[in-house]
Amino acid sequence: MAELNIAQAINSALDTAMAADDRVMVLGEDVGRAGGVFRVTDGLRAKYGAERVADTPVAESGIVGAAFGLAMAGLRPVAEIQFLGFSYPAYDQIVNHVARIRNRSNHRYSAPMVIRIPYGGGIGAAEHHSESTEAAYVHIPGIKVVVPSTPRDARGLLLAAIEDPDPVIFLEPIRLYRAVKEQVPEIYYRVDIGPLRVEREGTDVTLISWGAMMRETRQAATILGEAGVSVEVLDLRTLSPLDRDGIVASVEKTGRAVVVHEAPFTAGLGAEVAATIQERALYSLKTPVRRVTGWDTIFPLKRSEHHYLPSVERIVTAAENALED
Amino acid sequence: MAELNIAQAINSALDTAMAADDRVMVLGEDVGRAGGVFRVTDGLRAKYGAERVADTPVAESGIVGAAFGLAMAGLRPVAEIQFLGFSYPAYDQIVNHVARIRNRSNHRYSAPMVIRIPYGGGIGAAEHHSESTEAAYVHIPGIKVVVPSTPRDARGLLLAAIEDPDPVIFLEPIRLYRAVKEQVPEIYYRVDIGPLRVEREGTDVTLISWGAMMRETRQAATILGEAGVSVEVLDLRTLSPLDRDGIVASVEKTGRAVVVHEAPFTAGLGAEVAATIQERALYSLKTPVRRVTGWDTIFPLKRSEHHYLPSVERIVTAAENALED
Amino acid sequence: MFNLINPDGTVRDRLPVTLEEMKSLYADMVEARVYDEKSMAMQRQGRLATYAPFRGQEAAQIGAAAALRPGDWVAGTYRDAALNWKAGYPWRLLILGRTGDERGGEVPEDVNVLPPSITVGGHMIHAVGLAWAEKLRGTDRIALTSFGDGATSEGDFHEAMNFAAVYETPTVFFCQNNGWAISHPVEEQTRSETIADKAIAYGMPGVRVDGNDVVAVLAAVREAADRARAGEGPSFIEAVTYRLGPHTTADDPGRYRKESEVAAWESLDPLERVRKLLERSGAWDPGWQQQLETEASNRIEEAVAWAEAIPAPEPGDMFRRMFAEPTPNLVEQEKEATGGG
Amino acid sequence: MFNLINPDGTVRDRLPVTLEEMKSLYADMVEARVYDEKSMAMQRQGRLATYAPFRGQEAAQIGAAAALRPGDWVAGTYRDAALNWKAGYPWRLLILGRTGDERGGEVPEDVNVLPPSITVGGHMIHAVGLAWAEKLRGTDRIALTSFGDGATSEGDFHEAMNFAAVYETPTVFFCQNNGWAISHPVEEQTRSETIADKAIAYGMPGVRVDGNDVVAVLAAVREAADRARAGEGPSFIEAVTYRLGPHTTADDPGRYRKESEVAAWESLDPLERVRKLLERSGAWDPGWQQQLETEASNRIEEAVAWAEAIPAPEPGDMFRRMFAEPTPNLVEQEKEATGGG
Ligand SMILES: Cc1ncc(C[n+]2csc(CCOP(=O)(O)OP(=O)(O)O)c2C)c(N)n1
Ligand SMILES: Cc1ncc(C[n+]2csc(CCOP(=O)(O)OP(=O)(O)O)c2C)c(N)n1
Ligand SMILES: [Mg+2]
Ligand SMILES: [Mg+2]
Repeated sequence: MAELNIAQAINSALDTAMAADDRVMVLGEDVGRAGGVFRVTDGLRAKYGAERVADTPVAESGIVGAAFGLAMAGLRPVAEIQFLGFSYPAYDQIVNHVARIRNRSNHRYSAPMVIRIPYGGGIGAAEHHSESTEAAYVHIPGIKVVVPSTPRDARGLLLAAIEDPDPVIFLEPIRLYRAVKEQVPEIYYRVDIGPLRVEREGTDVTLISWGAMMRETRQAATILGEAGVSVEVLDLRTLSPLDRDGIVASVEKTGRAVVVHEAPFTAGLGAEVAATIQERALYSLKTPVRRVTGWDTIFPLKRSEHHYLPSVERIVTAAENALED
Repeated sequence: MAELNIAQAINSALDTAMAADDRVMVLGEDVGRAGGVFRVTDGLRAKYGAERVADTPVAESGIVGAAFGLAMAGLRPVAEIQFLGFSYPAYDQIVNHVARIRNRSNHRYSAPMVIRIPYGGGIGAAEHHSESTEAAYVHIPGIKVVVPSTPRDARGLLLAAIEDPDPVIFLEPIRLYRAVKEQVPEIYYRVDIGPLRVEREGTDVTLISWGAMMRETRQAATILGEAGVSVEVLDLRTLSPLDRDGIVASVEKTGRAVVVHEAPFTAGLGAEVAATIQERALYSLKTPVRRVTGWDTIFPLKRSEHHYLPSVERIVTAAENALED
Repeated sequence: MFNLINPDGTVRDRLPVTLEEMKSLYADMVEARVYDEKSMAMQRQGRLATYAPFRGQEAAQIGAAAALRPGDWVAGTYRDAALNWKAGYPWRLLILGRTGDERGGEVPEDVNVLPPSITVGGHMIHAVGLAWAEKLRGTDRIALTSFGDGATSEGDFHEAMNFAAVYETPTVFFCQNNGWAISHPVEEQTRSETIADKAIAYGMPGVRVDGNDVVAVLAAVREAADRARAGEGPSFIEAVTYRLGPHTTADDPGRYRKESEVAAWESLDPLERVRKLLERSGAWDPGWQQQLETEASNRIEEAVAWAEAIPAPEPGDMFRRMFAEPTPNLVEQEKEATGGG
Repeated sequence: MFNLINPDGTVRDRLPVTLEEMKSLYADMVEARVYDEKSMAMQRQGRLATYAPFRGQEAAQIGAAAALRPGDWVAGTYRDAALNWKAGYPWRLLILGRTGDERGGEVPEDVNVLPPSITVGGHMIHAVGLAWAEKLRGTDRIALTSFGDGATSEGDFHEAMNFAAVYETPTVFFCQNNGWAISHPVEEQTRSETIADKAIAYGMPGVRVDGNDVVAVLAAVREAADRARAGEGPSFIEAVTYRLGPHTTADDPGRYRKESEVAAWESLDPLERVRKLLERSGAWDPGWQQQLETEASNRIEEAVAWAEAIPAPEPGDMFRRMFAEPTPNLVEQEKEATGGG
């Protein structure tokens, strides 16, 4: 066991994977000499060399496309895109090639690769540095999407993603990188891609979130709990494929749900969660599923960020409104 | 009035707009000499010249980015992307620039431009030629998305889109291009961006769709109608911004809804429609909102596409199941 | 422009191939043309989905593939059937693919050719990654990527060329400049003197070769392949050729190009010049031609028969090739789709 | 490499500027440096969001902007504050933007500078579209786009260069090769001999100029601008310079580059060589230097005071700048966000 924050847990997972399997390599902008703009790949180049930890030109489509070729040829590339807002130049490679080669070749070729992408707001960053467009990837068949909110899940999910025979987008919650520390096993372990994690059990209302918004969601749960509400908290962890059974099981119990994300409201993943609940648990629903999300605006700059990100208060209020019905 | 199909109605709208406003220009791959791979821009180059109807190199990001610059400088470019599956190389330009310049410059600059994109399956085309990823654009704040299913709406919506002071993605249902003809006014008229169209009034169940799937939806409505069901049919027409009031008003009346799209199920726009309905009309809902959609697979090639595209039968069955509750 | 065999079949220079090799290159080009003609016919009969003919580009495609070794990677396009076939992609699977069946993409395990890329531009970088992997593993395998003039306008071309140069991957960039990107003539696509000149921007060797001269193409690609195997990095080859047919069976070239232009290129036919050369050296006669065509025709008919005998895909198939293991979500959807749910 | 003023302030050649012009170019560079230093300090005090310093690149930016005319378009980056300011973007708005306020992007109506681009590579094609529009309208306005060495690796660079060449738009591509893309040295970014060589791939004139020589930059950009105005199409300029500071205030260059490299470039300082030249011609003395710095400092302090006096954005602001008219959806969300709903 070691006391690690999320950034350290990811670094440790990469180290463990590279030590265990020499097919694993890391590539991306500034991942080598600089150790990544968030220091997540710190030390790897010194340990594994510039060939296995490759600094790349500023070319996201090239990074993903090259990683795709490396993967088809049998390596296990872990590509980093510096911020989710810079993944769009690679959208074509991801959607049209990475996610499709197994289907296109009827299993003859596959793309066992991971695309690591820091995402989300809350650090007063410049434009494009606070994106949370996970829905634009979850909607794409052929690629899995995971996002940890704890160091333990971060390390285990990344090891599972690197082992996965198919491509996985691994989203990293920027504002949680150094926010939480916990005891993380140093051995090789996996957190399965698929199942959500029931983080807190309760019977009155289900709070559903993932990644960076888990912090506010936990705080809201604590406040509600202190007010005598029995709150269940789900950390989806895997966004694609979605653990529908896990979501439905919880809401069948509580009859009330609030889904929280920082992505824009319209056509965000909260819509899929709410749609799923009404499809499969309508008659258990005592009240509409609430969505507490970012607004349908551009993620604002530093001075307005607090007006955009869902606050603990908004989550608490949504839960209270749900409880009143 | 003239009897036009959708392809002709779009061509006529472009002609009318270019005649009325010399700031309007068309650019894209094969839009000039060839008149577009679907002949939608046929005759425009002969009439308005190669400068206003520009054939471009094969470079989608360049097409959208150049159109964006043209628009900021005061022209009214109508860019064509040959198929929705080829819009992904331009995703970055659309999401990070076209949709953001008004916000970035606090109204100092804007991008009054239209991006025309044929979409959808059903013609046995090659891979990437049958995409229906409208949700990946509807989720993006700052850009409007419209999709006609009739010649009259096609012409009116395109004229409105070209006039709009902000960017509009104009999706064109490939398999309906020549499927339906109707009397279309030859005068200059607009179909407002925003309001859905109640295509058929009824009280038992609401069928909700848009674009190419309107055909199967209409056929399902006819079958259900003949079976004595009072069916309401909504053609959303504008996907962003969504006409939530129009959707809710209908479901409050019928208490039952089936949303139909050919895009993959997970995180498709059907999720947003269902989520909205349960949010705002839960207590009117007699049964869960059904989603009849494409599967979470790659859109298959010719021999399998009939297994993928939602059939009239699936829509009818979904509605019947809804009616049984 | 590098060229060895003139259109009239006379020779510029000592040829780097034996007469036997010439004959087999010719035989391959004949077989490719037979395939192309049969495919056009089948498409008109509704037996194939849209088809992109390569008529006129046989020398470029056969010459390039002839320079490769078993195990080398190939990433080509929808128009590269001849190249892919020569590199080991069986006719039967190419045909199955063209009927609109994903199983056509399941190339044999011992053939490292990727299913044809339908998007323009996206696949070149794949050949960079593939070659990079071979370099890291220390094999002497290389990757060849084939693409058209139009594809060089895509940003992905730039990123692929740059990555290959930066990481010195054993990649051969093979551009078939056939004059047109659908209706867009190459002169309007770029203002560079030649497409080969674009290699300068990447510090990469670039050559311009007569794409209708099968031996010149073979020699140029072999040189690039040797350089790649020797660890000397990537190369760029512009093969100047012409698409004699329509862009695809859905295209009407009459809308954008003159018959006279096509006629001029017909006279530069890549097969005819080799036929004349062989005839002059007494290595060709009508009987042999007949035999070649009949044998090719039989092999392709067999392939067609095989492909058309493949039973229609099951409704469940598409769900089972998304991931190594179908997700619960897909299992559930397959049930629903196949009436099981 | 084109150069006119040597690092020691001696002159290579007759200068295309008067002594008065030299003095004002120098004054501008001093003001830019004062802004850069104040911004670094303010960021450390938490008064600005992340800041990307341009120290060392003053000659490139002031020289380039000095070649433009009012009304010309400018599309630059997060590092181009000096260039944008010289082109008309007021300090006060640049500072407001750096505090993390979208209102800093609302440049005055009579200034055609775009808000700085934060994404690398995406904005060059915008300058192609802007210039294309001016060409179609028949004005003599041009568009200049400024970007770094790293940006030339993006596919969008390729598409922008190609479109500009194909449509002969009056665009000036101004690349500040400052040696690094964050931690990636230019030698590893590409294998082309020079970045200027990349222009060959587009049949575009490309020149390499000493980016620390303000007059050489001015002359090169003016020549390109004149060509553009004369309808002779786009040009590419590589200004060889160096980023003396960190990539941004969040960066630690110690992780990837040697102090000795920085020291070597410090001795090539773009201001010092002009100061020496002016001094030698008796046009510089410490008093004037003092005066320039004080005046610049006062102007910038005023701008800072103005920016910091701007009241915090309202919660509703973000909803009201999405479209010319907010959609019903946004009106509803604004109500909810501002407690009105
Ligand atoms: C990304 C993308 N954009 C557009 C298309 C549509 N398209 C198919 S082929 C083609 C022209 C390609 O020309 P070229 O690269 O010269 O190859 P050729 O067809 O001449 O062999 C276009 C524009 C596509 N398939 N992919
Ligand atoms: C599309 C995109 N990818 C990555 C980044 C992150 N990033 C910001 S600046 C930079 C390096 C750019 O280097 P260069 O173009 O030389 O400009 P410089 O910073 O040296 O002025 C990178 C990779 C970004 N902003 N946009
Ligand atoms: Mg071509
Ligand atoms: Mg740089």
